[in-house]
Amino acid sequence: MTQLLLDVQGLMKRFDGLTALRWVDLQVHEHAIASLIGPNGAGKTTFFNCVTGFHASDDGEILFRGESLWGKTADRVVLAGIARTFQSTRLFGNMSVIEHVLVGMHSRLKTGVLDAILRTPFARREESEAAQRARALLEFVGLTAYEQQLAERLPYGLMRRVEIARALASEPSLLLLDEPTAGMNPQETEDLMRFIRRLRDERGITILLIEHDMRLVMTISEYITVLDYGKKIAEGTPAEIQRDSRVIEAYLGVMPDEGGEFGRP
Amino acid sequence: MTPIQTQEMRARRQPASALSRLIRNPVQLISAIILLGLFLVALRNVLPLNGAAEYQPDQFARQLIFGLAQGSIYALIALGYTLVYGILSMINFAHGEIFMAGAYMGFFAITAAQETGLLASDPVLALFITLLIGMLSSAVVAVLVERIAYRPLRNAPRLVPLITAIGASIALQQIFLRLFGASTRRYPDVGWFVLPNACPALGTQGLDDTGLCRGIDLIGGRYDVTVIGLELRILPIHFLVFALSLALMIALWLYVHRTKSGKAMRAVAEDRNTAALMGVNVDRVIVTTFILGGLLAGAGGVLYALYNQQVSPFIGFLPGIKAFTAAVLGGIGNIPGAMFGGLFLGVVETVAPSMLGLSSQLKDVIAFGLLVMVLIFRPQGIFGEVLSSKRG
Amino acid sequence: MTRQARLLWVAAVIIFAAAFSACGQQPQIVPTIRPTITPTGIPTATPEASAEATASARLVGRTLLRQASVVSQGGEVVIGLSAALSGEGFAPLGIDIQRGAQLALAARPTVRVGGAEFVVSLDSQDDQCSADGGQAVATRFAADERVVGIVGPMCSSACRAAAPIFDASDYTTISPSCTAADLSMSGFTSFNRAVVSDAFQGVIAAEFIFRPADQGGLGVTRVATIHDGSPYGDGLVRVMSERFTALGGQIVASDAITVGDTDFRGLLEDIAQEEPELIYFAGFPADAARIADQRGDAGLEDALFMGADGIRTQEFIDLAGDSAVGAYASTSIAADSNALSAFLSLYLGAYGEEPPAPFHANAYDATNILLDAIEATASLDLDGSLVVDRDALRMYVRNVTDYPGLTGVLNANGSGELSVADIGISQVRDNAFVEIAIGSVVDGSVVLLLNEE
Amino acid sequence: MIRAVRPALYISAAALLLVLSGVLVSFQERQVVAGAVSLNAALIAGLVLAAGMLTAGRLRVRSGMAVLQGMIAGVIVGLPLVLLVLLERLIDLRFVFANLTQPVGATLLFSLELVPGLLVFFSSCLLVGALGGFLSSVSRRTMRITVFSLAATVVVGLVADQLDSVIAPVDGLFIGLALVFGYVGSDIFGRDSFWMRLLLGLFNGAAIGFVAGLLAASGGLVEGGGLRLGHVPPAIMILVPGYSLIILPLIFGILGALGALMRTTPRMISTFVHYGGVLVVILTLLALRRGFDTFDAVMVLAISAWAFNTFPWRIEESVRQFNGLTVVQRRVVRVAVYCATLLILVFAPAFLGQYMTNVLNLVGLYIIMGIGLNIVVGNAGLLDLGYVAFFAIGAYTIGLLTTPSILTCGGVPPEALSGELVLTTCTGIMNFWQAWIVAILASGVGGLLLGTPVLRLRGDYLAIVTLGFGEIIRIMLRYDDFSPVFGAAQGIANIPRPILDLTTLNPAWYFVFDSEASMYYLILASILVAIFVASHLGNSRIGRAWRAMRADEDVAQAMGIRLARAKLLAFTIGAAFAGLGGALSATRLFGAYPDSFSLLVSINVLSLVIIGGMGSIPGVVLGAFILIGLPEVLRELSDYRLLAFGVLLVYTMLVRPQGLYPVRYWQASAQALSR
Repeated sequence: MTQLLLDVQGLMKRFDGLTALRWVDLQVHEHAIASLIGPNGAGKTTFFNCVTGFHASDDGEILFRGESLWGKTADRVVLAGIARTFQSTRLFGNMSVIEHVLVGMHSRLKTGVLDAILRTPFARREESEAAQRARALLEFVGLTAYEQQLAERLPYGLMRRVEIARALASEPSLLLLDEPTAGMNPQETEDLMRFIRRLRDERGITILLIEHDMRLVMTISEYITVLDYGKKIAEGTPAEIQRDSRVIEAYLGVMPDEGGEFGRP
Repeated sequence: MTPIQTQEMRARRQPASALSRLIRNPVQLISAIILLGLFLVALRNVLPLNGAAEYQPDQFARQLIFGLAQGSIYALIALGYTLVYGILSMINFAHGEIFMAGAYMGFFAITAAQETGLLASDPVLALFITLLIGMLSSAVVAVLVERIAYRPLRNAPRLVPLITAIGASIALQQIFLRLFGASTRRYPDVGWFVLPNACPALGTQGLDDTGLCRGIDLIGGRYDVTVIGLELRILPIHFLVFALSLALMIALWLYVHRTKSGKAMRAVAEDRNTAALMGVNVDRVIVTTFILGGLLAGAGGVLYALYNQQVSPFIGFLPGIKAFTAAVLGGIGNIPGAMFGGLFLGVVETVAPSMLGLSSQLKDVIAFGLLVMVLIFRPQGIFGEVLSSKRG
Repeated sequence: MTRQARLLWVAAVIIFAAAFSACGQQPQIVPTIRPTITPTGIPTATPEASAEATASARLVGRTLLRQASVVSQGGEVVIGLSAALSGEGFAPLGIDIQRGAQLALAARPTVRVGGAEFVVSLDSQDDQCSADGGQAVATRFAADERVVGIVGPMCSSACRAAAPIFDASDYTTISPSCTAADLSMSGFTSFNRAVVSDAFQGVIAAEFIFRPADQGGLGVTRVATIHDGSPYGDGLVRVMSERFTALGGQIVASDAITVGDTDFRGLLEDIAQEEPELIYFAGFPADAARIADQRGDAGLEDALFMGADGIRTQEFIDLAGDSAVGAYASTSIAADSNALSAFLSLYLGAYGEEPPAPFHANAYDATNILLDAIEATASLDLDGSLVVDRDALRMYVRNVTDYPGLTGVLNANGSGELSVADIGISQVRDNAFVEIAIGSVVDGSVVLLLNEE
Repeated sequence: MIRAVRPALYISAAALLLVLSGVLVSFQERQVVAGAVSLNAALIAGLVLAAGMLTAGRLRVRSGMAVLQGMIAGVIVGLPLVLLVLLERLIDLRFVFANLTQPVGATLLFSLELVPGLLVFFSSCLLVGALGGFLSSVSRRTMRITVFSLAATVVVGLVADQLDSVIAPVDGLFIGLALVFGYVGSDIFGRDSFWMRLLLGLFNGAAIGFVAGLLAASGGLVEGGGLRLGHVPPAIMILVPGYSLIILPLIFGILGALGALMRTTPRMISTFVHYGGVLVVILTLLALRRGFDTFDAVMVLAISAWAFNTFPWRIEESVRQFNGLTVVQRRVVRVAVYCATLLILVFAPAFLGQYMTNVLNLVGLYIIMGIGLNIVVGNAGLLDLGYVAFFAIGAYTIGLLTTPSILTCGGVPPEALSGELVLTTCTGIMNFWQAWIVAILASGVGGLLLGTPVLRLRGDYLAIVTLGFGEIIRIMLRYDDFSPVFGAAQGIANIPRPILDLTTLNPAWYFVFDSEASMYYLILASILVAIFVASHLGNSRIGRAWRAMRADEDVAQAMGIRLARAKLLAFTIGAAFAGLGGALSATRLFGAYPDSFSLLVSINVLSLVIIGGMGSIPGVVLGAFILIGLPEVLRELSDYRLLAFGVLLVYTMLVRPQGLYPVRYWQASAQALSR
């Protein structure tokens, strides 16, 4: 088994009374493409928020390459090497596409206040390097043509890609994608699947995916974890998950009886 | 498949103790020290060390009454802030000016009553009409401000409606200044006599300038009374102001919690879009909220003018800011909280300078200091519930 | 960018800044003479003190060049007027001063110098009673060669900000209403005032309050002072308190209000603890009326109430209602000579209303003194144009003696004071201010003359 | 129908407010065109015209109907005013509307009797309304030209008495001659080659310059000299009298060259020269006529109509051409524009005279503060209503360090020391430059301290708490018990002007900044430094972090931006700029007085940042000129400045939230250029 990248043990999150996450364990291995699935409101996005420091988790341990991230705010988590996208694309209203990517690189750049004011040679060099890297990334996601355009005015599919490019800009080793294919047509979903594979193969990035498109999940992920009402009800390879009765029950609701007219999938 | 561990096996992580949280957060630490220092100074003044205490109990009692009166006026304005914030999660900066509009229109009403002799013949009716006109004009101004300045910006980014509110507040103040002039105007003296049979007990104080006693003058009367050993100076208008603002607050609370449109208002406060899906006419609810806020601010304006007897286009600004502080103190969005916040701020503002032996120039410093302290220790205010990020 | 390189950058910037500032001139000492009023004596700025002050003023402004105002033949001699003509709170005061100057010029439209006659015109500018406004108007006049002298500025903050600019171009200004005590002691060469300084008004008020009833005073020993936080209010209270404690009286409480606040009951309650016999308030009518009215609520209804020239207006009486009865106010206009009453009827005829503020006569005197000074010091040039040597004009105004002005016989004290030392004390009786006494400074001590009832 | 008439209703309400506020009384004697049009007439006519145009414009009807629509709009605005005049006869309005010092009738009815006056007034409303309606039906271009030239004439009429001494007639004459000769000369001879045309233009211009030099040397221009043509001393005479025969040909040579290149050079330069020429002609006209009567009005109307005719076309083309340039060319153009503006700014005080320089100084101070607040509000999105607190810290630090005070006299309050003692004990007094650096650092630290408690607050909470801090500091400065330190209500007086003593390098170099022009250069230098720092920060990684934080705080944090540090940085730098401005303001006013640090200053600066365009530095500069400069020049309007601010704030947010000079345009071009 390859080396363990992300190790979440007993994650607990309560919103005054409602327990969103109850003792969730999840392990993701280096260079793996894992998925996190479950019906709506199962706590998938909450899990992402706790891992990336958006919400402070109440209990449990989050180890990333052995180093604990518990209690760290979002800006430290991204420094450690975890980047994420959002369920509904949250882009910056007043910024162009390339600026989004440059902001994404913020944690990797070092220009200080004085360097910026005096535009020291260091600052200028770093700025041009950053611009080059940003253009390379846009090339990679295929947004070169839209570089100077206001990001929020782009069509929905392209906005998704801006968000991914922005996440990649911080050179993460683990990328958390929150329902990237929401609102995409089959052709776009197909492109995204290839794109995710290229991310893992060419750039060696580990992917953790939240997705409802079962076809995409089953074909692309190597390991799947299923959440329901904040509890982990199953985990394993796509094949095992498809056969797991609890998963079906969670998704399709309780079976009326053994031989009911629905029958086995 | 790793076995799913049972919950109980885990060792629970204890939440950090309040004290350690305090130490780690420097801002809270410093403000805690300042508060402690002030408390000690106050204690030194109150306790009768060598001889009489610096700060006599009857002085405290009298200032408490002044503070409650001023506080109930702040409360009436604060209710307007809380209502609007609850619905639009936006501070209606122009609310101070809406308060002033009520006071000013009340002035025209009461002077007209004086001219037509109604004030002399039937003061109670004249006062009632003044209050009504004050409340109605404030409501009209509030609706106009909402219609022109706020409605088009309903879903603009957070900063935009706030800046329009500041603009509306300045514009309103200046329009009144240009129309009605900057000179301060005075409410005529009016007497509202009740309980004539209390005359003998009042003795000489009950006699007005004509020498006869017509009972307790609720508006202009000043009576020296010793209560449980404290000689106090009672102004019935204090209790009138306090009682009326309490009554209006309760009426508002009943309206919001017991009526159908009150329920609609709470729904819109919870989530505007979902409420719209449930068939609530959001625009009408928002307009009603502004009307209610305006009515209360207008009442506050007229009471303020009866109590302080002076009105000018500039009286709206400072009480407006103080009332916001009160609303935040009580817990923004919470009606009893606004009432409590208003009274609390009124009392502290009046009592603290003399209790701490400071000059009353620092009255406003104490008011704003209080606001900062609350936001540092309990951003959701004393009665408020935790502000979820959506509405925070 | 390695760490050291960045530190290098920071060091370079700091060295540059230090070097740049080090080469700045050694600090030139400007001895600001705060209004150090000797406890016993009257604040007389002795001539030699003013010489030393002028020397320091020179350090502040450029060395005084010999400058002159030149008015070509047939042109107009311009007298500048700097007063607050807008801003509702101050407009009545400014317009009243403008009318005083206009009436003076109506009576004397021209200036006769060496046989030639020149029409005099008034250029009124609005200084908004603020430091910024005062300075803007000062630079406007300094840039206009035809302006000979200036009546104004109106408020103490404007006077203080504009004075250095008028000094630099060697102008002469006579203010009808800047009463802040330290203005004539800060070494300004251009500043004069035809109004009684607060230094006098405060002292005479203190004497009037302290002296026993039989000597024309109120016989009060316990006084509480309140001011409204303006330079005028703060300065006046300071002078009065100093003199009152020197006389043996006791300032039992001294506090201040913030303008714009309306509820002073907490403050008055605090003061009530000290049981003062009189409340002395230095500020403007609206706040004065609130204090007078609310003092009853705090149990001080039997305490007397006294203000200064700021509150001596009908607005105070209207706003305070019946709690204004018996209130005292000191004011600069004392001499009720027939010239003054003739002027007042002229005023009523020209503008159809009573003067809304007390400074019209001072403006009238200031304008006339400027006209006298021009006629005394100006000369005709070869081509018939009028040349006014500003330095000579300034010296003339600084040495005016026994000038029969509306506000009394005016004498200059050499450092800017150009006013009679009489202060009128009036009291509110049946809805109007009635003058009940006149206090004047006679060689150092205060003489109180009671008007017969 | 109602929807179409709504603009007319709004305008009619505005007209009623205007009349009832007594503004017409104070405007009555203010003549726009001497003898013919008073400011009242211009205002009312303008309102009715606008009502006519808006109503008819909405309905998009043929000209016949449009004129009718215009009339209806005229009625809607005129009728209530007529009723008001009649009402006035019945009851005394003065009690309610205190500002009506004169009856409304006197101002509106062109001093005619009641009935004829009302008829004349009402018919003129109809007429102007009809004109408005007609204008809206005619082509958009002609409508825009007429409206703009009418507005330009009114503005020039209002400002005429201040502009008549900007350019001496002789200067205007020579500049015009140089341009015309350059244009005509090169057109006739050097038609073909660019260099030939340039040379000829240069030569013609230089010839004109030489003639001007001779004239200056001949003393004809001295006061009273024959050729003076007016009372303003011509600049020709002032500029370096000794070398006039060399300098003047050079200057006019350049002008000649510009004239020559009018046709061939890129549209931008020719547009600049084109409108520069128009401005010079108008200023010369004003200087010659020294007054503004009907003849001048017609002249200015004609000139502005001609200028506006080609205005949109020229601007579009120059923008198109600008975008077509290569990167290098763009950089050259940008540098050229910067140098040209710098040149104009450096020579401005010589032309404008002391009063206008004083106004520019005030505008300059507000620009510095605007740039600072722009970082806090425009970039970082932190609505700071207590900005005046840092302005006050800067002013009082200068006050305390450059005059005898408790800090510089070793803890002894200066009152206690008699005259001579002050000189000996107060050794701590610094010169302006040292104190300036301390002032900037002190206000920066102030920004840090006041920023820390408010880090977690958002939007409206932040606004109120910063407003509270501003008030707390203002009250502390005025507080009696602090009078030995801050001088309580008196503030700190006798703050000396800066002195630059370079006598060590060259005995002659001893500059005292006591004149308005010297302060102007000091303020100009500070503005350039401020722009340098703010634009570099804005365009750097930190600037992007701020803008991200303003757009969406949570996502910004997810990008690795430490919110606390970024916010504190914005607060500190913004405060440092305010301190820099405060120090300059204190030394400019010779003192720091508590009254000049009221909430009004914070609102002024906030308005010019927001109306100028949040996040854009040119927006701040433009905002400062309009919101601070204009009311200073039109002094009788300064009373309505606050009303204008309030209404403008609401209007900007409703109609143009990105502001007058939006950051989008500026940043995009800046980025494009910087590559």
